[in-house]
Order: sequence, then structure tokens, then C-alpha cells
Amino acid sequence: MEASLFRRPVANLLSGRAQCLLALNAASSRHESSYRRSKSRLNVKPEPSFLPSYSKTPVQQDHIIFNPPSSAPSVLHTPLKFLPKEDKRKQLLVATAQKFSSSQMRLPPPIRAKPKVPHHHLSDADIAEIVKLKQQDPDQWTNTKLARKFNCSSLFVSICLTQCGVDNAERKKEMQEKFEAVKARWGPRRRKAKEEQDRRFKLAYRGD
Amino acid sequence: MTVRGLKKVTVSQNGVGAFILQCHKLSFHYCDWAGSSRGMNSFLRNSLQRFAVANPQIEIEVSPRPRRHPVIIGHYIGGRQKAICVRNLQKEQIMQKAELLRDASGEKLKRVTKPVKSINESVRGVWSPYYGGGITV
Amino acid sequence: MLSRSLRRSILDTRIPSSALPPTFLLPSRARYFNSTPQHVESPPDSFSPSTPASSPISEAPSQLPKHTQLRLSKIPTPPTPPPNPLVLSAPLKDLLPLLAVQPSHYIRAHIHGKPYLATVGDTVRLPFHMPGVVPGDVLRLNRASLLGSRDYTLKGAPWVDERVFECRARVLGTEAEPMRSKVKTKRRNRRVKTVRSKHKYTILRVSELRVKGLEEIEG
Amino acid sequence: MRRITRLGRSIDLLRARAAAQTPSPYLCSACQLQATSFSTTSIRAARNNGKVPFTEKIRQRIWGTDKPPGLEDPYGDRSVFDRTKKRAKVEEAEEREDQLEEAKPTPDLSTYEPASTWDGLEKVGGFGNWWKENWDPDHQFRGFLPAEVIKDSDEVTAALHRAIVEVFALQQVGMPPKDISAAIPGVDLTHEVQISPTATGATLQFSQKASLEQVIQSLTPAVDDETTVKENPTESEEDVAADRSTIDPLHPSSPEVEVDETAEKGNPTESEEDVAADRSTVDPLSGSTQMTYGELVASWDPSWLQISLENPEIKFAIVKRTMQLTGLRIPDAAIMPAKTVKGLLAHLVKPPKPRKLVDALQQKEELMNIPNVSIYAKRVTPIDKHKSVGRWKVIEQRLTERGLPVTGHEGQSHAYGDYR
Amino acid sequence: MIHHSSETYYRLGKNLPSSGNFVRTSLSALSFHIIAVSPTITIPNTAVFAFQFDGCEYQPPAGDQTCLGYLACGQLLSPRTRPCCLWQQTIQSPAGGTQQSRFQSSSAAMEENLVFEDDDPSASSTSRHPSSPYASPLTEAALHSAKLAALHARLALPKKLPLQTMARTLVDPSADPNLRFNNASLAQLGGSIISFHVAEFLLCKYPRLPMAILFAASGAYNGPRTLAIIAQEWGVETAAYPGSEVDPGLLQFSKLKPGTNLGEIGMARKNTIDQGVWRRGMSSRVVLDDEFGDMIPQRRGIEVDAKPTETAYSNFVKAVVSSIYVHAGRDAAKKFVKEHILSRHLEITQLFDFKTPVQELAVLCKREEFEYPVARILSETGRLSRSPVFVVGIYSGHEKLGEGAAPSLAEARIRASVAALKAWYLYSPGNNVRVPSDMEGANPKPWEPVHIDIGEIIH
Repeated sequence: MEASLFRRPVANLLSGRAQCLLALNAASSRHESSYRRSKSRLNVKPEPSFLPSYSKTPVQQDHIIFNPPSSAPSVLHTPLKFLPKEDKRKQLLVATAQKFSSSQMRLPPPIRAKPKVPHHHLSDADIAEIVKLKQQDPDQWTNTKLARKFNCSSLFVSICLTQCGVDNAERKKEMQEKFEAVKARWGPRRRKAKEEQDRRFKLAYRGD
Repeated sequence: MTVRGLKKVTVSQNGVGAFILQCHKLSFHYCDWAGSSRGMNSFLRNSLQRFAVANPQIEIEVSPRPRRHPVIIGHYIGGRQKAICVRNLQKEQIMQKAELLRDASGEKLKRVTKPVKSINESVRGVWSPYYGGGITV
Repeated sequence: MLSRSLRRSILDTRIPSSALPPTFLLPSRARYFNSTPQHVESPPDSFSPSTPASSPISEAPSQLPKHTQLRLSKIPTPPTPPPNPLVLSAPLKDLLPLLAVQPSHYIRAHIHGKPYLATVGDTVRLPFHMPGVVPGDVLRLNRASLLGSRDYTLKGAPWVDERVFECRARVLGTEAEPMRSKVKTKRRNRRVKTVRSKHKYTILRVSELRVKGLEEIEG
Repeated sequence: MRRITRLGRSIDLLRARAAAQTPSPYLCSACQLQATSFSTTSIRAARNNGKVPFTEKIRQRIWGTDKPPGLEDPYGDRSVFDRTKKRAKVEEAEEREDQLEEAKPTPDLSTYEPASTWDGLEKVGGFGNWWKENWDPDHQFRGFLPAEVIKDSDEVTAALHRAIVEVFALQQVGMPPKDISAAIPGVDLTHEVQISPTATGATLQFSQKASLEQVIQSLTPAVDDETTVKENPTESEEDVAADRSTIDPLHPSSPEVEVDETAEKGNPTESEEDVAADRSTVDPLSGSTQMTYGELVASWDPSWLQISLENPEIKFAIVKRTMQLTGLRIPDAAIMPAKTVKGLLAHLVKPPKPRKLVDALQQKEELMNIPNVSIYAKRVTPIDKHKSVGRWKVIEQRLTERGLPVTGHEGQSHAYGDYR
Repeated sequence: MIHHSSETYYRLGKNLPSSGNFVRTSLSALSFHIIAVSPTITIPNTAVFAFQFDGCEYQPPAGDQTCLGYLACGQLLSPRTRPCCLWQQTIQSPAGGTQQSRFQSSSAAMEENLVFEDDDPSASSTSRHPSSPYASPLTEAALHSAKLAALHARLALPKKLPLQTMARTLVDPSADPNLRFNNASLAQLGGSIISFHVAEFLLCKYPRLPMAILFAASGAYNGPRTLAIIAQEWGVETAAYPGSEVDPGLLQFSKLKPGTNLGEIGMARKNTIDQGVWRRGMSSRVVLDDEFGDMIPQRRGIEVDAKPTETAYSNFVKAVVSSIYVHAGRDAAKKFVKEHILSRHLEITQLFDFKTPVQELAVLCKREEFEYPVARILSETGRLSRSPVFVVGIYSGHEKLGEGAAPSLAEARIRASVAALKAWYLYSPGNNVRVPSDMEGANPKPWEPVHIDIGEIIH
């Protein structure tokens, strides 16, 4: 699976788009001694589907080819699932999608973001237990520990605690202070990296 | 309120909807006395009317400028100006100059290597090596 | 060929009012607004709203040598009578709606044989100074070798039939590039010759690009 | 010119001798020179009385004969003006005649006694009475056109109107229109005559101020009115003759003075004055004394401009009379294309050539009516620009409350910004 | 779960008496159009509809549901003659007489309660400079202004629209407080017309836009900044100081003193926060704020005090639209808005800023009864390197909803779900959608109702 994931782009690179690599080389190489040569190296062949199409004999009349681009999908193309029922284009698009998409391809592997924890398996007694432990020794029983103990998500633990009126304001505050102290120890490169990451995430939320 | 709207401003595409000529004012300066503005005077006498009727969207200002060479100054919507000195020119040449000023966009002349300029995002997207090629029908 | 098609575009009146550029920007009114009398080619009587003015690609005068076409273009050619409606091949018939419903399109239009890949709202700087046009004129580009959307591409052989799409461009004006001066010298010779060149270029903006529907093409 | 100088030079050699030889007392010195230089008669005459010219003597000496061969007077042909050969032929012929006459017996001169006085002798030469005719102060030359040319356009129009009225008046009474300008132009009687064009020419509506008879009478010169009466005895002419006894139009009289100053009030030009110089008792202006020429022209029905000038006789007469009245010369190029009075008038009254371009532009109505054109008579100063954007009043206020001069030169701030 | 599913009541057009505010129901799209511009009229606004200049006809828009229909009645022409100043005489054409009359018509209702500033010059002393006789140029001056005529031709305005009206659209209330000479009422109407057309365009083109994005988009199309840019692209310049000697082709308003803090005038939300008026949530913005979801500035002072250039420009554009509406009819106004405002370029995909896209997408899928969205790795490279690239797609069942590439799996997942949400929100029924006002044309095709979405996602 992983291997296939690796193979795919590499295969693309090697198979169809040699000229693009060529272009990259030309762009990166500094040994072109004249503008003309670098230009001539840089003008790559057009994408093969745009060349006049030959099926044994050149096609004599106008024709439409289906050549989806090798680029990230655009958000302006609504997925078929999102098309409303009354949309007139829906059945047309669905039909063509079935025609073009190879049917029943295996789905790529999902992201294992975090180990999966069972849902809705704790009883009220367990929740009361969680709250009690927390109130007994908040420093010893952190949310993560509780979560590990009861095999649930720390989010669930925090929800339980907040719902049951345990206020962890000062806990939050001191954790924040600790984090600030850690941040103060960061060197310039890590700080830069973190700032860039924040910026990237901000852009990610905007989607551009 | 899970999604927030960002403030933006639409960009003009002059000519896609309405078309606004970029030259909004032409001022013709002449001199009554000097010989270098003879052609200019004959232009103003004979050809100016035709020009003004043909270009109603240009404000035309005719004013003397004694003891100076005749000048046509084009004022453009960007706020820029273009001035052409038309001394010792015949009225046909001056008409050509006026049309040059009318057709100009007011921008500074730049050397353009790519013929097509676009602000739209690419129709087929930006190529990236992570996506497969197309399926040919 | 180009300028012939220009004439045709200027005389083109078979424009649905929805796709119609604003009346004051149609060629006639554009003339009326900003044209200097030295180039008024299109006679107003040829704007009779009845005569449709697009011609089949087959009769495009590609056989004529260019200079004769240019000379022809001096006189506005009257709109040719409507040909029999275009018959589309079966694959074209069922793929064209798919091409049409995609959100954005591009065209590879040819002007004087040179291709320009453009979408709506792009500015095209022609490599020459187009005679006889004034800012605000609307030209109809009817020579396209490619018309595409994101997933589909309509390829002409060699030209896409001009009844399938509608592409209009508006003349924005004339621009020049900064003057180039080249110093020419010869060996063992003190004479220095400086050659100056400053060319004018016409600027267009693609104002409309529309892939027609099937019923519009065949009806 | 050059020939004269050469002539002078060739003359100089012979001058003393020639002057000495044949003095003609009736010629001025210049004429003497010419005469002597050109005529070889004196030489021939000298040969007659045995004198041989110098060159002949030399040749005779050379050749030793009395008839030397070759060219006689070898220097004679050098001169362009040398006509000695022809003259010589003539002289020889004369000589032969003389010799024949001498051969005849001479008449006796016994009865001849020379005259002691010039009485009875015929007078030869002189200028006749040319001096008398030309240089006498009492025969002054008067040209056909008046000395002073009328400039005012309304006045010229009035003069053309008058000419037309008079010509058609002549045509009515059947007199040939060509002797329109026989009479010296007198007072203008035709101010209130209305002209209306017809197919053939025009019809005149005379007022009681100026009747047809008075117009005709003002046109006929005083000298040959009998002849005119004789040749066409219309009753109008008769009663013209009748009242001519009572009123003499050419006789100046008292009311001219006040008429003059009204004329001064109206339109003071020299022509007006010399028209006023011979005013008659019958004063057509008395009604319309307050009338300027402008009002006068306005008072006429403009249809008179449509009178056609196809008839060349009428046209000639009108043009002649107009030239006589106004003093304007009308070239053929203007006469030929003028088919109606309007065309003629268009040539007579021309708008003055504008001195500045602004005047020229403001004469073009259609240019001034284009809404997007603004034409300034003066240079657009920075102050004008401030005014057009409304900043000037603020600047002015600030300057004044600081007590500074508003413009460089005081008190002229209002002189700026006169637009259009 | 479903927000405003029954009725979303929100407002386009300023939150002022005569603004068009419409109800968006799922019954019919046409219905909201009819309710759209039926404003309630207050007295001062009638001055605009009532004017007629001598020689230019007033054409009531065919079959209009707007106020104009009944405002056209009961108007009368009240000429006011005022001796003009010397400068004015000099610029008059020779045809112009020594006495100039400034024709204005006014509804009978206004006659008694309106004060002419000519009758007592002290009335408008607030804006008028002492040295200029009137606060704004005379209407006759409009006929001789080359700038104005050129502007009229440049915008290709119909011949029915006279130059006097153009001149009036250029006079801001801060220049001439007299309601019958400034463009306040014109701008009032024009703003409603523009926002109506923009709103129906946006609602028909992108029926699923959430309110925040709808506010942002309409602000991008006809917000004051955009309108100011449009006016500047028309080549309209501002007069340095208003007055009667100013060229009528210049935009006249009294400018702010240099150094004025725009926050004091501007309709920024933050200063309301400073004032303690703490409102958040779309509903309050819908109900209480202006068409762009921004705070409406409290009326500190009257209309006549100075205002930023942006506002004056935008009022001018609105006034132009409404003058076209009044003189040339509804279709002309619609065409004008289409060509000058709707034809501009906007990257609507870049207006979004999500907070919790992953959860929102999950909620959406739950609401629409899709399968739970799962993030799957489409391809990746350099997982162990310094700069890896992960391409993650969000799948609901077998269908890919969105896709995103990023150097970390979490970010890629966020990007993918943002893409999926945008794809949902930016659904468009077609390239050339018909808007309800197309039905007002001559013999239109029968109307098929546009897609009305049940509302945005909240959780």
C-alpha cells in the first residue's frame, strides 16, 4: 500500500512528464551561456493530449476529449454528493462519472490520527469516579491519566469535569505559565518554525 | 458562527462589462503668434470639431499658451498625464497625435514579453506531480 | 482571414440579447461613440437585425493568400446567408453539454495565425497594430483551435466550428513599447549608426466566452 | 536699359561735335543728344557741303583712291544702333533726286522776301491745348468710383438696395438700365422702397416719400433731359419735366444742416457726408431721420435678397451702380457666380477676418455647441485651476485675513477667470 | 441543527426607512423579489422622485412595485429665480439670460416644511463658504460643463438622463444641505437598487452561501470601498471645497480635516465594543446592521458634517444608478448595475475563514445524511524527511468530497475538509443563472424556481 503510494508520483514523473523534469533541470541549471539556449531548453512540449490527436489517421472533425488535469481539484467543481436533488445536471454528471471512473476501486488508507477509543461505554458510576478522583488529587490525576485509566478520550474527560462543575481555572493558568516558560526557552529556529506552522494553519483554515 | 467572511474588494475588468476610455481629458494649447503652432491652429480650426464629435467621452479643453510651443496633454484615469509637443506639425500629424493620446492607456510604456495577462485562476489548475494523468476516451 | 472575420464580427448581429454586450458597446454604437471618420467601415444599413451573420467554417477564405484577404477586408463583407444548421457527430453531441456545464472555460483563439490561450477577462496584447479599430470596438474571435474546460477539451481540426462557441473581445486601446535603439558599427570604421524602433500594439480584452447549448446550435 | 547706357557711351565720343553741328533750338538737351546720336543726317549734310568724314579721309588716304573698296566706315557695324546703311541708302536716293532737281532749272526767287513777323506763318509742333484741358484747376478729373470706399456692411447693403431699386425703376419706365450711372449719385430716395422679387425681375412698392418719378428724375442727368423727354415721351417724364421747373434737386438748401447731424447721429461716414453735400429740398430721410442703416436694412423685407440676376443687362447695371455708390471694386470672379442679390451681397459684405484663433473658433457655432469642448479665451492660470476646484476662495480668504496681497499685483484678482 | 430553516429574515439596503429589506423564504424566489424593493417612504426622500427638469421627461418605470409609482403623482414644478453672481454670468453662454432660474420640483408635502437656503442665506451657512453665493453650482452651469458632459458620455448614460440630474448626483449633502439640490435621496434609492441586484445575483449564483460570506461578498461587490474605487475608475475627481463656482463635473463634499480619526466616523464594530455595546452572532447583524453586516454609525450630528472621501464617492455612484432608474427606467438601471458592478472580478473562494472545518464537515454530513467523512491519504512523499508532503482526501463513503496537500497530516486534513466545505457552500446551479428580475423583461421564459438552501451549518 505504502509502496504503491510512493510509486505513483514517481511513476508519473518518469512516465508521462519527462519534459517537465527537463524543464526543471533547465530552470535550475546555470550553465546556459545564452538567453536563446535557456529559452529553447525551457520551452517544453505541450501536454500530449493537446497535440493534434492521431488514432492511426488524424481526426478529420471537431471532437472532445476527456483529459482531467494533473492538478489539485478545484472547489468550484461540486462533488456529485453535494449536488441537490433538483439539479438538472445531476443525472448527466453521475452517468458520465460512472462511465469514466473505474468502478469499485479500493479506497486509499485512512489517517490514523489517534488510537481509537470506544464511545459511550462509561456508566454514570465511572463518571462519578472520574470526578471524585479529580477532586481528590487534581495534580496527580490529569485528564490524560484519567482517560488512560477509563479508556476514553481526554476530551470526554474534560467534558465530564466541566459538566460536573469542577473548575480547573487555576490549573489551566499554571499550565499556561509552564508553557510560556517552555516557549521562553525556545531557540530562534524552533520559534521561527512554530510561527511558520501557526501561519500555515491560519492559511489552512482559509483554504488558500 | 463557524465561518467568518473576509473583507475583499472586486477588481475591475474594464471592457468585460462596460468600457471606460482611459483618456478622460485632452487639453490643446496653442499660441496665436508663434509660427510653430500654425499647424495646431489649423487643426483647431478645421479638425477639432470632427474629433470632439467622434469622442464625446473625452473632455476637450482649448486654451492659448502664449510664447510657447503647441502641446497636447492627455489626462488619464490613473491620474497620469501624457504630453506631446506638436510644434511645426501639420494638422493631419496633429490628428494622429491626438488619436495616439486617446488610444493610450496612460500607463508607463513597458516591454511586454507575454502576450496574455490574466487575473483569473487557472482553468485546469496548477500542475503538481501528485495527480495522475488524464484518461483518454 | 482574421480581418475578414473581424468584419464579420463587426457586422455580426445574431447575438442573443442575453449574451449581448451593452448596446452602446456593440460595434455600431461603439463606432457611434468613438470612431474617427477616417475609419468608419461598417455601413449602418448592414445592421439590419434580421440577417444572421456567422458563416460556416468551410467557406472561411483560408485558400486566399493573405494580402488578397486584407484587401478584401477593406470593404466590409456583407453577412453571409445562414448555412444549414450544424450537425454534430454523436460523441460531440453527448460530450458538449458536459463541456458546457463546467464552471470555467478557456479558448485558444488564433489571430493572424498566432494562438492566444485566454479566458474571460484576460488582456491580449497583439503583436501588431490593428488597423481600423478604435477603443471600445467589439471583435468576434471565430478562429479557435481549442476550447476547453477543466476536464474536457474540444479540439478542432484544424479549427473549432465557430457556431459552437461565442467569443468576443473588446479593443482596449493601443500601446507602444519603450523605444529600442541598437547601435550598429562596422570594423575599422568610425561610423556608428543607431537604429531606433518603437512599435505599436493593439490591446484586446476577452469580454465574452460562451459554449452554446445543443438546442441553440441546432435550432 | 543696358542699351541706353551703351548708347550713352557711344554718344559721348561724338557729343561735342554733334551738339555743335546741328543745334535744334526746339529740343531740350536730352532730346538733342538723342537726335544727334541717332541721326546721321548731319553727317550726310556735311558730306553734301564737301566735308568728308574722318574715317573716309583715312580710307581714301590708305587706298589712294576716291572710292576706297571694302566696308566704308569699318566701325559703323560695331554699334548696334548703327543704322547708317539704311540711312545711307535713303540719303543716296535723296541725293539722286537732288541731283535731278539740281539738273532742273531752279525757280527764280525774285518774288521771295523773308517774313519779318511770324504772323501768317504756320505753327508747327507744341502741345495744343492739352495743358489747358488737364492742368487747369477748373477741370478736375473725377473717376467713376468715389474716392472714399464704404466699409460699413449695412451701408453697403443699403447702397446695393438703392442700386437695385433704381435699376428696376429704370426698367419700369422703359429706359435702358445701362445709363443708370449717367447721373452723379444724389440723395438716396429709395430708403422706403420695398422690393419683392417676381418671375421676371422685381416689383417696387414706392412710398409717398419717394415716388417713381422722383427716383427716375434723380437718375436722369440734368443736361440731356430734353433728349430723354424727346426720345421717350412718357407722361411721367412730362410731369417730371413739369416739376423739374419748380424743384431743382441739385440745388442745396437749408434743411440739409439738421439732416446732416441726424446723419451724423445715424451713421457718420464720409460717403454719408458727401451724399449730404447735395441734399435736395425733397428730403426722403425726413421721416426716418432717427433711422440708422442697420434699422433701415432690417426694415426691408428680406425677400429682396432673392432677386435673380440672371438677366446680364440688369446684373451689369446693378453691379455698375453699386460700384459707383460704394466705391468697392467687384471682380469678375465675384460677379460671375452671383446668381441672386444674396450672392452679390455675400461678396460685398464680408465678416472681418478674426485676429485671434478664439474669435475664429467662436464664430463656429457647431463647435461651440459640442458639450464636451471648453474653449478659453485666455491662458488657464493656476488661479483658474484653483477656482474651478473651488480652492481659490479659501486661499483668498486666508491671504486676506493675513493681510497678504491676494495676487502679485493688487486689485486684479477679478481679472482672472473670464471663461468663454 | 438547522439554522433559520423556517425563515431567515435579513436586510439588504441600509437600515433606513426607505431601504429595501426582503424576506427569504423557501416558497418562491419571486416572492422575495416582490417584497424586495417596496420601501416605506419618508417625506424628505420624495424630493428626488419629484423632480423634473424643463424639457426632460420623467418616465415612470414600467410596472414598478417601487415607491416611484405613487410618488410621481402630486408633484409640481416650483421655479426659483435667483440673481446670479457675476462669475456665473461670465460662464453663461450668450444665450443665457441675466436672470437664472433654478428649477426644482417638490412634492406638495414638502412645500411648507422646507426652507430654501436662498431665501435666508444664513440657513446653509454651515457648509457654504461666505464668498460663494450658493452652496452648490446652479443647474444652468451643468449645461456648460465639459467635464460633466464627458462623464455623461463616458458612462454611456441614456439621453433621457439630463445633465442637471448628473450635476445633482455630484453634490453631497455635506456640500449643499438643501434636500432638493443634493444627492441624499438619490443615493438612498440607488443604494437599495444596487444592493437588490447584487443580492439576487449572489443568491441565485451561490444559493448555499452562509450569511457571513454573503455579507462579505455583497460588501465586496457594492461596499463603500468598492463603489469609491468604481467612481474613481470613472474618472470622477473631487472638488477641493464646495461652492457655486466649482465645475459641476466635480464631486462636491466637505472633506475631513486632516488628522481626523476615521474610527470616529467609520462604522467599525470595534468602537462599538469600546462603547460596551457587545453584540455578536449573525442574527443580530442581520437584524440590526447594514447590508454588509457592519455597524451603522450612530447619528452624531446631522448629514451635513464632513465625511470621508470614500463615503462621498459611494453616495455618488448610488445616486447615478437611481437617477438612471428615475429617468430611463428599471431595465436601464439593471443593465448599468450589471455592467459596472456585477461584471467585476471577485475570487469568491477566498472569502472563507473557517474555525473548526473538520467538525463542521462532520455536522454537515450528518445533516445531509451522508456517510461520516473520513480522511484518507491519497499520496505522500518524504514522510521522514524535513519537508514531507501529504495529500489527504476526505471521503464520505466512496465519494471524495475534498482534497488537500500539506506538510503535516493534520494540516492536510484541515485543508481537505476546508475544500469540502467550500465545495458545499460554493455550489452554483450554472454559469448563467436567471435572476428573478429577468422576469420583468419582455415575454420572458417561464420561471423555474431557483434552488433555495435550507441554511448554513451550525453546531
